[in-house]
Amino acid sequence: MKYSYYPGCTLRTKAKDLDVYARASAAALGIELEEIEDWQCCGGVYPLGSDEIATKLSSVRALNAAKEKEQDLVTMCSACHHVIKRVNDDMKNVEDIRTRANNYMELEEPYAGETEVLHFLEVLRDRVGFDELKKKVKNPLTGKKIGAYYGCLLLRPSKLLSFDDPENPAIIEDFIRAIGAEPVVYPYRNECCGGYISLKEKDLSKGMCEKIMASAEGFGAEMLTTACPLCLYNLNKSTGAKLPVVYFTELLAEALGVKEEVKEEVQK
Amino acid sequence: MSSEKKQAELIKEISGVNPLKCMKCGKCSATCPSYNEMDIKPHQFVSYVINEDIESLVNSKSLWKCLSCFACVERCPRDVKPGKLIDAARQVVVRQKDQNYLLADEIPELLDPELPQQLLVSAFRRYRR
Amino acid sequence: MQRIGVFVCHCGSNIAATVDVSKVAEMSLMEPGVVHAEDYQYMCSEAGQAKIAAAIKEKNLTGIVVCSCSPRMHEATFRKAAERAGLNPYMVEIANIREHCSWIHKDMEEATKKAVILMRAAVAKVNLNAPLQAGESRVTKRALVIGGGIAGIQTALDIADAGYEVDIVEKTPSIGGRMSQLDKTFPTLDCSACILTPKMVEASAHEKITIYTYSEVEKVSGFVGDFTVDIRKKARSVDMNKCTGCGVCQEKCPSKKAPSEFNRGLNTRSAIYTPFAQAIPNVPVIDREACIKFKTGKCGICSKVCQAGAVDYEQKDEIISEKYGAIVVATGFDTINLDKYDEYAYSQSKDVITSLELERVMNAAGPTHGHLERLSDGKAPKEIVFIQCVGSRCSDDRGKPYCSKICCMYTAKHAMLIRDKYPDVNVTVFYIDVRTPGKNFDEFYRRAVEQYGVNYIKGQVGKVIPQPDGKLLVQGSDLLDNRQILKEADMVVLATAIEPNPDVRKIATMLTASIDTNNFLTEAHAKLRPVESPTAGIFLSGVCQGPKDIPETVAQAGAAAVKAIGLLAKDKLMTNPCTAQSDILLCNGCSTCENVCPYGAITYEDKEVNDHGIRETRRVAVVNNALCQGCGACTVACPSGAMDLQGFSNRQILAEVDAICR
Amino acid sequence: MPLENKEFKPKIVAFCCNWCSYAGADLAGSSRLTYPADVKIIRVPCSCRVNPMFILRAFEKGADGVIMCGCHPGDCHYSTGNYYARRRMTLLFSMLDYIGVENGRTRVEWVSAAEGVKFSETMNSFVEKIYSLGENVRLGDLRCKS
Repeated sequence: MKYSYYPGCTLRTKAKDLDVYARASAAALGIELEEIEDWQCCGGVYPLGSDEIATKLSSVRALNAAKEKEQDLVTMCSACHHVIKRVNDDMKNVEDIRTRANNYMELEEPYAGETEVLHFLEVLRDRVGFDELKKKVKNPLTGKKIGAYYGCLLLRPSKLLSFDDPENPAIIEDFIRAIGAEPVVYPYRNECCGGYISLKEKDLSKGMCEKIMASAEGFGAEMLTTACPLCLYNLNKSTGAKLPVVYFTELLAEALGVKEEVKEEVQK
Repeated sequence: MSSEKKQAELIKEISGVNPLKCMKCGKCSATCPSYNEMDIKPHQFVSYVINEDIESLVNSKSLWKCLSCFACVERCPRDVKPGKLIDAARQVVVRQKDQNYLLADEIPELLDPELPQQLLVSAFRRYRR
Repeated sequence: MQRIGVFVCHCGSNIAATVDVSKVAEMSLMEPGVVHAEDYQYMCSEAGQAKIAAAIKEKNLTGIVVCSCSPRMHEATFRKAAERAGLNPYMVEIANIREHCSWIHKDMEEATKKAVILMRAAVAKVNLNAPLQAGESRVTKRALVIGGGIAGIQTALDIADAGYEVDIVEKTPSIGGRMSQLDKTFPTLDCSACILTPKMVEASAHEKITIYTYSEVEKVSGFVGDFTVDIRKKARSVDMNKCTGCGVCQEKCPSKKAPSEFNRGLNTRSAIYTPFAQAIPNVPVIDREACIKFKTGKCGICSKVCQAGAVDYEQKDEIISEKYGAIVVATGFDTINLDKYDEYAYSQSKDVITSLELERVMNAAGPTHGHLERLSDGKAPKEIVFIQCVGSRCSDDRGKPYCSKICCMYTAKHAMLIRDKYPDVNVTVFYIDVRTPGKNFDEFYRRAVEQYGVNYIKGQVGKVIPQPDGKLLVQGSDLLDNRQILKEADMVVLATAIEPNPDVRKIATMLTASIDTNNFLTEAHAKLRPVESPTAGIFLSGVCQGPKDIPETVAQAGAAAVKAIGLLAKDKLMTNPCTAQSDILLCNGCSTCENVCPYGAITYEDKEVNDHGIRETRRVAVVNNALCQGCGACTVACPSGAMDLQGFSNRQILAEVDAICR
Repeated sequence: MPLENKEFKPKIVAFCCNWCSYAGADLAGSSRLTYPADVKIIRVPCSCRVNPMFILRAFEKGADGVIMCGCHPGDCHYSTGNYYARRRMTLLFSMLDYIGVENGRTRVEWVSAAEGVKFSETMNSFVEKIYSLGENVRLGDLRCKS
């Protein structure tokens, strides 16, 4: 299984662990992640204005690069996933955006949403299969009670992302089960952590994160896992790391027994 | 066309939202995690656009409190999507000269060692042009 | 050459405000064959019809064109008027200049131009009309009612009381329907079972009524007055004639884990079961998917304990075929699936229930024996929150765009009953609008507020958040106070949208009855023929036509019965003379038409023909006019052009095309 | 007067079955849902009554577009009529396209008696399409050509 891979800005700096553990785990699972050359930042948030074109172009470049290689495009960060999947939908279904973006890009062959965008979790669920993953687990995280924290970007708007049930998702819980741990379902797992607002409104974000933490703790979670660097930052920052928050890829690497091998790379 | 009317039309165009579809059930306000911080509440965005009171809307605190978390978009039973309206209003503001909500000079004091790039990038996208 | 009269209706201002009616009349005089033209305020009125009759007599008219509303509205009226004046009714054509012209166009010049063209097309057609004679067909004096809820029961009783045989086909093991699941009814708060069960008994005891429970309609053929219906009687595995209804088999059955349909899955039932104690017939069925005997071959306890020897594991589905003159659809409703509304935590908490489930909880025969308690831990709730419009009035693809109509009232009922029986329980209702049109309805709702202190909050709920201690945090809007509310509750009740029974689409297809995008059956006319389907001989009773409460359902059930009785009371029906006809000189005997005919109306016979002096016997198509319904499939399929449709002939339609493109 | 200056008013024929689409058109009317007056409706008992000959004749006589509306598949008043119609029209339209009557000028649409909105939307979009295609000059009676 060979995929084009879009890491995104934060995975090369503050969220190295999300990236390094993902690549190590992918290798252990026989998945090849080919990083797109010269990828550019997706912008972090999807430009909602229907007249915004330039802000969508970096995603189109990544999508087109994957198309040229005839590969599906894998993302790791929730925000990149959200932005690129939605831009892809625009390129597929919104004639005006497609025309104007292509006019600007002057590609050899116009891009019209041909690439399939997959979050790494989707690769695990739909391509590898959680049953198959379970078989490859070497160090099952038995006994660990882990709460999945989805946040907003992975799930909504559900019609466009078609990722999971936006109100009662199961993908990360199924993942947690596959690596041998026990998922803890709590109601705030799909509520927003405050997102980018934490830059200027720290208190607002703090309040939200505290609610999330308290809810997860109340239902018995010992730790939280997420796919988003911003969620991780907000949760840690606002609640003083009441419960540890780790990337899902770190759990995966641990379960597959490859965590130690790459630990140094993370700390670099 | 008055300038407020023009701006109302612009907001409708940028957002792609038809505010007349709203049945005023209040589910957006019931669902909004930033509700208490907002002076104009999510369900009111719609009436401000319908009544073309854009002046109040663009000067509201709410503009900068919306998280773009799409909870209102997802749960709206009438496909109105108040979150898109507020984002369009924000666009109307930041596209004007010198109306950025976030200035480069502010950044250093907002930083801390763990702060992910993603946060800066996103904030830049939402807060300024 | 025809002598045609053109009559242009003003329809008050409905047509005349947008179409220059006198201009249309004036222009018609330039059309071939038109010898008379006039316009009048209301052509359908007595005076208008008199004008037509007078013109027929004075001007010896042979054809009529009425430029007016849709033929679906008044074609029959004008045909009858012409007939009374001595003209063949099929010499009348309608130009629809209201629905298809004046009502949709604003510019007078443009609309008048279009009206003239529509008039021309109708005149061109009438020029080629030929007098037609309607045939007769017989009426089978027996009615079928599909669905045995309160709508079906009432319709059947009314038809039977008029002296006609009625069969009820009910899919589940007992009649009674949704109403049998209700505890109390608004706005009088009488007990549902107390008013329904006597009707069920009356229906089952009525000598004119036959009830087929655990049965489904399998196939429908024929047409008004003469339907043939195949009914599948599913294998009950219990002999209806032997069973005494003692109930021992249900007691002894070791498989007791099947979810009880009657209690909405809130508790379980045995594999051999009657849905509820007052079931009619009081004969159990074996749920073969849950039965140990059917799954493993072992067990057989029910058969051993049955003293009447009624249990029959070998029983098979049986198909009976019966003839009916009229069919009434009364298939009712269900609540929508709430999978897409998990922000209300329905799938995540046992204490979030639908209103229909609450009916079962409040009912003495329900899973909690009528005690108001949380289904998770059996504790008595202190705070109950009701959420209105869950899935109703939604224009996204999660819910239904319509108002379910009954929820405001039953929520007031529930709130009132709870406050009455458990005064220490607080009740809060989140609503968008309270809709209470109906006799004594608003008074009822106000009583809930004023007398019983139910707390109504205007605003929808955004999320129900289960708490670690088992409580439910309800996050909602208070739009009047402009604040967001966080309310802790022990139970949340969802006023879930209702939708037509999912089976109705299949049934509508069999009956060729129209159905709308929400799966409600369409009525022949929204205002004037609300209980009839556009398909002749099919009538509508209850929620299958649109959301309604019990009194409305019973009223509509009676109305549907009257319409069915009106049909059954006739000995003969006039048939549509617009049927296919084969020109035996052109027919080459290929059988193509026979294959496309959905009614088996075409057969082949050897006939003597005289083809330009050559006499010979040929195998040619013959149309049975009593069976032909006039769809015209054969006319297009016929390779030699021998088949044509009377009233819609090739030449007539081509003349219309020519007139429009002129 | 030069031809180009003449305002283009298309001639559009709509065949509607009596049970669904004609009733849908009536509903569009009683709901006051507008569509251009260029559309003229011919009532037929069923879409399967529409002979390809009728459509060819319309184009021969100068129609710029022909649309046929019937009950939704599975909902035909006569059970199967619209299936025949659908197959016939598929064949006819591809032939028409071949001889120069573009696919955009012909359309089949299923409109139920309850779909007044769909009827008017369909007519609006069809008329818009015909306007964009312009006058239909390709099919005529060859006998009249010099």
